[in-house]
Amino acid sequence: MRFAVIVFPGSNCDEDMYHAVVDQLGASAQLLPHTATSLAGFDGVLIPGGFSYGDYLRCGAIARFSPIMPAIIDFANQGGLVLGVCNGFQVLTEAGLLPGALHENTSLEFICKDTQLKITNPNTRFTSAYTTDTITLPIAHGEGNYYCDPDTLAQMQANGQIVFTYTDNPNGSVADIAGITNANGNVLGMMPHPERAVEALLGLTDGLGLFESMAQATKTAL
Amino acid sequence: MYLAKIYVTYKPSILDPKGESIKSALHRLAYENVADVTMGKYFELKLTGVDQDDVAAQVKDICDKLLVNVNMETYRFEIEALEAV
Amino acid sequence: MYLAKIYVTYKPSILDPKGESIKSALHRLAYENVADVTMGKYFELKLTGVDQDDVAAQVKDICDKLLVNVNMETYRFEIEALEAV
Amino acid sequence: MINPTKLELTPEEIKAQKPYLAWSMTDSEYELACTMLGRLPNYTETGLFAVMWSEHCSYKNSKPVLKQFHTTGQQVLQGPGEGAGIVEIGDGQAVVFKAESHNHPSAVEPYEGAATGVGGIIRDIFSMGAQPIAVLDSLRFGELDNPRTKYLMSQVVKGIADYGNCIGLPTVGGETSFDATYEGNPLVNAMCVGILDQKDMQVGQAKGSDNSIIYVGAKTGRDGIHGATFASEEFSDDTESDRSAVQVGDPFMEKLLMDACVEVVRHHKEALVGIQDMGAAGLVSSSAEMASKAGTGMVLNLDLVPVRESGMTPYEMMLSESQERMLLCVNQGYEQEILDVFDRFGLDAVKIGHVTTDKAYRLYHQGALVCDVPVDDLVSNAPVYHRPKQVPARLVAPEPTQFQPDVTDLAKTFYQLLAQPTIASKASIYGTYDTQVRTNTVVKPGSDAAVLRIRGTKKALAMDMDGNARYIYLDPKVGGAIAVAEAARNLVAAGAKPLAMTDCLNYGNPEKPEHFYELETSAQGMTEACKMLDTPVISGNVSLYNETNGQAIYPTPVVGMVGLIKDTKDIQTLAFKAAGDLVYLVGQTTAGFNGSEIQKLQTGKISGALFDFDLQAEADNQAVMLQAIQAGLTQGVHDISKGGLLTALAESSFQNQGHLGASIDWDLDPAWLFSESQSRFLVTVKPAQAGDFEALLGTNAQLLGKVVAAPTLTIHTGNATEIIDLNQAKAIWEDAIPCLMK
Ligand SMILES: Nc1ncnc2c1ncn2[C@@H]1O[C@H](COP(=O)(O)OP(=O)(O)O)[C@@H](O)[C@H]1O
Ligand SMILES: [Mg+2]
Repeated sequence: MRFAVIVFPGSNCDEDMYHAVVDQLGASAQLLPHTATSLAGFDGVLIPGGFSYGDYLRCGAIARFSPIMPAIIDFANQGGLVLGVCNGFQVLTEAGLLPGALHENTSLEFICKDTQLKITNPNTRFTSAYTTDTITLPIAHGEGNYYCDPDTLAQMQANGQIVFTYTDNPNGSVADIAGITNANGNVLGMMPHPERAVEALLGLTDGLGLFESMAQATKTAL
Repeated sequence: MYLAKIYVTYKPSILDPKGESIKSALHRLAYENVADVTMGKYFELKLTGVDQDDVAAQVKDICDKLLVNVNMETYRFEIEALEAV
Repeated sequence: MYLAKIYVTYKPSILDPKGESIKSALHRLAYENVADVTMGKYFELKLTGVDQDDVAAQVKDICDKLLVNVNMETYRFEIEALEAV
Repeated sequence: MINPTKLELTPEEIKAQKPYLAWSMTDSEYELACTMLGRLPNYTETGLFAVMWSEHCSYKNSKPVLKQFHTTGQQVLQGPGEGAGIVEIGDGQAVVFKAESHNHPSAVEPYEGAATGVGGIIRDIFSMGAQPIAVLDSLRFGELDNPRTKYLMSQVVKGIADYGNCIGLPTVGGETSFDATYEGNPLVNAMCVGILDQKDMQVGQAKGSDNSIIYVGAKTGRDGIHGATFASEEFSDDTESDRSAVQVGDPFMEKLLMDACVEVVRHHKEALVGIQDMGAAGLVSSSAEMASKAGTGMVLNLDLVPVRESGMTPYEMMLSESQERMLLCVNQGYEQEILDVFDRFGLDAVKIGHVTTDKAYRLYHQGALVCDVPVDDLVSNAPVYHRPKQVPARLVAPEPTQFQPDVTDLAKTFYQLLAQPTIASKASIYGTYDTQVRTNTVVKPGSDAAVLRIRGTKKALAMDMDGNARYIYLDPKVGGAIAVAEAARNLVAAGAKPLAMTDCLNYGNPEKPEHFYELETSAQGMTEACKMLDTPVISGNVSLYNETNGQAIYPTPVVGMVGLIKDTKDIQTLAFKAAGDLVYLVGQTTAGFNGSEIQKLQTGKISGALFDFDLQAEADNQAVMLQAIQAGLTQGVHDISKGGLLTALAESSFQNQGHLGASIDWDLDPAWLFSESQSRFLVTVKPAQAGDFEALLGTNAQLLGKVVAAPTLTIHTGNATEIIDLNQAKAIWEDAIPCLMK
């Protein structure tokens, strides 16, 4: 399995993502700059957290126009696995690959803590490897308050697109949403950080299942 | 050169946590007569164009593409011609 | 009830990283004719008052005390009377 | 020859009208500059002298004090004098760290002041060639009983959070305390820690005739002009209007700058001669220091400096404190290679001058020579003052007896203590900091010290910032020693061997003899502890003139320390781990109440002679505890500090969702549960290892009781049993600061 980890100016979880899949999962990965225009040779795309372009306008709004984005959109449209975490989730919504939008936490504060999540759809290409239905992952964001209109929400619910929900909603998200997929189920956006939860030394390991699921789904050798 | 003033606010259906928190701060400061606060973004762009209509078309495009997230936000703008300096 | 529209922008000498990053994004999007971008805040307040002058005085006070960081920002506002609903 | 820009005062007018007084340059300093030059300096030159000779840049008042510091040791690769100090940690690696204050800017504009404080200290670290790995912050505010202080605190914390979170460095530790003395003058000290391979070590020097000086990063604006002088002044109500000194931070720009500089250092060694950040007094300070340290001169063409505003004068360009800028010295012929790196990151990089051999500092602007001074006169020949000192009245004959707390209701007193903001949980502060980005953080805020593993090795680094100013206020010398000892003790509690320290020396006006006494005497105390604990000072920062309307803060040295954990298996936290574990107290408890939290709680102030402190016992206890930890004999270790043993017990139970409590026997005076006597640890040990632990610790460890599977602290005193409800205690402790902030 070969991942592309996209690096936008201001991405700051890119190396964490890289280490998670390379050191802990044993997959191969490459840090791919935002100026790249092709994803040839990759089995999955990881869009990491951070503050792309400072997030000065809106989170993810400027990154969406990076040279790499058309390739990511193509990759997704052809069914390739795309994971966006935190700022990556925001980029995916801004790019229209996922419905809805993310705005400021109701507390108006950045929140960094461990959160408990319910895996509301265990049958996705991102969750199939999990054997439990609740996991703990850290969050670290100021704008993770997910919003979509009621119709979209109903549609997502009907489609099983809501993959993770918070058991104790920290940020005001609609329907406690922590992570969603597109209708096809090959693009996942989530605010919690699975790449921060892959090593016992650092406290949590519940993120591993997500990357393992992705590896299984592509059915390519690690 | 033209000056575009762009006002971006949340759609009414979206809870505006900043506006809410400012309202309650104002109430604590004894401005209980403030019934409603919304907080949005305000952009000023200086740009060139063939004429006012051309600039307006550009600004609309810029808003839809970049400045505004139409899932959550609405906007309006005004354009004025700047005198050459 | 009155509606106050308040525009807050950085003082000209203050670094505005937001405006800069939006400007360069617009340039990358081929809007090279955009010469300058500033990003500020826009507030709408609904409040009561004896008359327009009273409301203006209140709004000025609210800006100085809460909405505006007078170290770095300047503001202007407009007030309009709302029809009773 | 020297052509002053229009509208500026002529040299003669400067002499007559003395504008330099407003820049905190004295008449005698002005005259010294005239003598050095053999002529009257022009406007630009006068401004450069004024800022370079400010306390902030020249350390003219504090140099004699800093000289006394203990700064050497086998582990030290780079001591004070560069952007940051460097300490060896084995395997060809080194740790780089420094702390810096941003008190004055934060008092005026707390959000940007704190943010740019963090930005500045991060640049110091990567200017040494290191990859920054973590940030810490030490904060002091007035009592949280007025809106201004609440505003200051919320904005300072937001400024630190936003900058660190955006640039992608974890803010992993620090301290926050509250005393009325800081009301008009909050302290915002930040520390950054980085790692490098020793082969990548850099210095801020401009060597080699005709080598190029390259300006990198943000454009120069008028922000923060005279910020350095401003930091060397007392506050009075009218400096409130002195707001041009406020800079705005751009963490996104700094992220790019950091990544680009680290790449230049690692992969373009043959091109790079020296690198330094533009901090206080921006371009003049960085360039003049780079030349002076290298024994060279420099010529800069100011027309090439990237500017954000039009019509900037040389004076404004040189003194601007616009953030996120670096200055590089690059070997002739390698310029393009370096420019290309920065271009890839989308950063401005421009050659603005070159190195000369004549030790002159020359600036050209619009074709005219606007400054021509010997560079050493700006830097190394700055005046040094040996200030007179005098023992402050309060220290002449302090009340010798220790305050005796009233603890007729132990539980009630304890609940009150837990609600004191200095004791209460700081989670509402550090909960807004990204503590994990870069995925190295093993121990997050909430324990004694933060711990970060070093990826690819078994090693880890422990780090903290500490300094209890109340003790220094009561006894500068002993208090100074305790500040160092406590910082080291926190590292030992995390399982680390303390390596070295950095400091921020926050004091009042040194021209007042009492304050100079406090500065000098506390530095002596710190030095004694540094020697005893083998923790030399490798970097630091001085912030004087912390006064509002003539009223100084407590003398507040803050110690930042880093320790090495050889093997991640040795990492300790303060949490209780399992019911049945034995609870030990290591170190002697005495009546340590003057300067304590309980004295402040019960009398509203601190007073009297500070309690005794035995540096040798401190060193012995730290050494033996480290041995016990490395031998695998401990389950949890906690330093006992503010609030005493009872607070420490509660903090250890609050961890694991408060499932675990303790039951202990206490034969001494119950009030002594609140004693802050030093050199003590609270330790938990598995029953099976108790024998080995006791054999190693001897009589220095006292068995108190054991960890229990209930949310209570049960304390059996001579004739009574007190029960603390930990659920209630925890709620008080957690809610105290959020409630006060509302
Ligand atoms: N401003 C702050 N920033 C980050 N962490 C903080 C801050 N203030 C306190 N902490 C953290 O809270 C915990 C308790 O702090 P403190 O009571 O000062 O501990 P100690 O007295 O043992 O040094 C520590 O882990 C410390 O790092
Ligand atoms: Mg401690």
